[in-house]
Amino acid sequence: MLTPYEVTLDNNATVLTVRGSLDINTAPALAEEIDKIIEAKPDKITVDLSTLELIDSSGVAALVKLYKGIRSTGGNIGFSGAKDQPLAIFKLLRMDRVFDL
Amino acid sequence: MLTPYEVTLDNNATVLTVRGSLDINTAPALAEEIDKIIEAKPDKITVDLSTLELIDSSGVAALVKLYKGIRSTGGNIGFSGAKDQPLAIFKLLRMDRVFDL
Amino acid sequence: MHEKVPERIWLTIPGALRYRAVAVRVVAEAARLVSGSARHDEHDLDEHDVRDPFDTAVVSAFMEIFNNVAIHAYHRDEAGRIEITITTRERELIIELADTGTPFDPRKVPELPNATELDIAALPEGGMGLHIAKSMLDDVSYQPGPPNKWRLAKRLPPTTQIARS
Amino acid sequence: MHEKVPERIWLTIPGALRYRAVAVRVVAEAARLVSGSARHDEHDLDEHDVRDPFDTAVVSAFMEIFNNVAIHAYHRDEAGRIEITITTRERELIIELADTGTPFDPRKVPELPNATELDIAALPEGGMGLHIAKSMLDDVSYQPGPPNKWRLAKRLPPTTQIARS
Ligand SMILES: Nc1ncnc2c1ncn2[C@@H]1O[C@H](COP(=O)(O)OP(=O)(O)O)[C@@H](O)[C@H]1O
Ligand SMILES: Nc1ncnc2c1ncn2[C@@H]1O[C@H](COP(=O)(O)OP(=O)(O)O)[C@@H](O)[C@H]1O
Repeated sequence: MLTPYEVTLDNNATVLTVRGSLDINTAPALAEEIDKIIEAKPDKITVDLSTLELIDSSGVAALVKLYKGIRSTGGNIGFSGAKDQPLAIFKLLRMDRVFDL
Repeated sequence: MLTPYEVTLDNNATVLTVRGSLDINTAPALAEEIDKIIEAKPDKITVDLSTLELIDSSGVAALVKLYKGIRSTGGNIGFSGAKDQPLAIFKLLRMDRVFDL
Repeated sequence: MHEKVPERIWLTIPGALRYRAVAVRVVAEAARLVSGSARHDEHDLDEHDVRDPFDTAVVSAFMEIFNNVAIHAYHRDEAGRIEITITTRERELIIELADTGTPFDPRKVPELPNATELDIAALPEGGMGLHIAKSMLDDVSYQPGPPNKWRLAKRLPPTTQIARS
Repeated sequence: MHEKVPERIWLTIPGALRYRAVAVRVVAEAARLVSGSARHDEHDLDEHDVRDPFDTAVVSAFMEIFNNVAIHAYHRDEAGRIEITITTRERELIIELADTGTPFDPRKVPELPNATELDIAALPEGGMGLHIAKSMLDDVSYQPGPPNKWRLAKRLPPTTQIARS
């Protein structure tokens, strides 16, 4: 199974790249990674959604959890690159403004 | 519908690029193009199969027709780049040797 | 253009999340047959897959309803089946699902709170599925059973050009 | 590893070439469930789709058999249906097709001549379909009807590792 995400460090900023389909089948693996990221309390994290092709409500829940976790420790989180079906879902849920998409 | 082929001229050699799926649904369009190519009696033609992902017997028939048509007028024809499922089909039909793949 | 005779696809699969990809592929292709974005390219149900807004809406809604049946009606036990009937018309797609799992009363499901820019805590981490499905489609109805029956319908907006003849 | 209970997918579609993509997608996904190359990625039934030799063989054979039913049994008239039953076992995939079109006698179909390097004229431009299907699978059988019934079977070779648990 294709790993749906990748965590990299880019100039001291954590970058989480989410790929392919983030859904009920793939979100649990990402949720584990998200717990680790939140625990590390990064100052700044960017979530790259430019290669995310499909998302369902489980995937959205995982991203919301990350957003809340980072913000609750005073960190900065930015989302970038959402398009097509994922962007339509974020807009529908009015998360495009919160996520600053 | 995605065009399954493209004809280009590269240093005086005709290049036919066949993309995606060459099958019962897409082969008829290519067959028309093949008739035109054969009529033009090119000295040399290269068929680029590197972006061909799927082929069925209708697709193979179209390529055989092209091969025979070019050879019957003394022209040169080369195939390149076949992989995965199409390569498996050419091998099964023992056309990998004829087509020099 | 004459009204096309409705055509049907019947698909029955185990009510397990593992099989969702099978169903989503069929639904996506059926959506493309209606929206005219079909490419007859079996290899290419891919990243470019659900770009058309009609296809996007249908696939998004269907994924949520399927998840719910596998999780809430069948409690992830993978024992039951899901029967899916897809009807494609000239400008409309209808998807019916039937399952023999636990029924529920949709009126008792709380509404999703509205997320606002500054109210981070209000961002939902669940309960979005039915909202997504209802918002994306023209019609979502549920009839408790067994069998429990879902009916999802989406029409092409009048402005959309039909690409195929 | 314990033997998995066989699971079934039933798919009924119009016997038209336009619907082949729907069936191929389901068959490809079922093949992946057996071969272990499934990725649970609905977006990604794409160019990387049929790389696994098992999936390649199954999809190649199925396309030919489906074409033949739509063309030879149903004469491209798109009026009939094709019922497809897919059984996935731990290491085997069985695809059954039923149609109500014109039956035929496979023994009367001439064998495909062997293409040799220098004999260009002998390269076939037709009659390759059944040869491809038989060569790619472990078992191809046909029972004239109506309904006419095809049974296609492919087993995983013993050396292939199963990727999923
Ligand atoms: N098919 C179903 N069968 C039984 N209960 C369901 C079904 N679909 C939804 N529900 C109920 O409705 C609630 C809301 O569903 P949904 O909006 O999809 O959010 P979520 O699944 O995240 O809870 C579920 O928690 C469940 O109690
Ligand atoms: N499902 C079918 N129903 C009726 N006739 C068939 C069927 N499949 C194959 N045939 C017959 O067998 C012949 C060989 O089929 P095939 O090897 O697929 O090559 P082709 O379809 O190119 O002729 C066909 O021409 C047709 O006469």
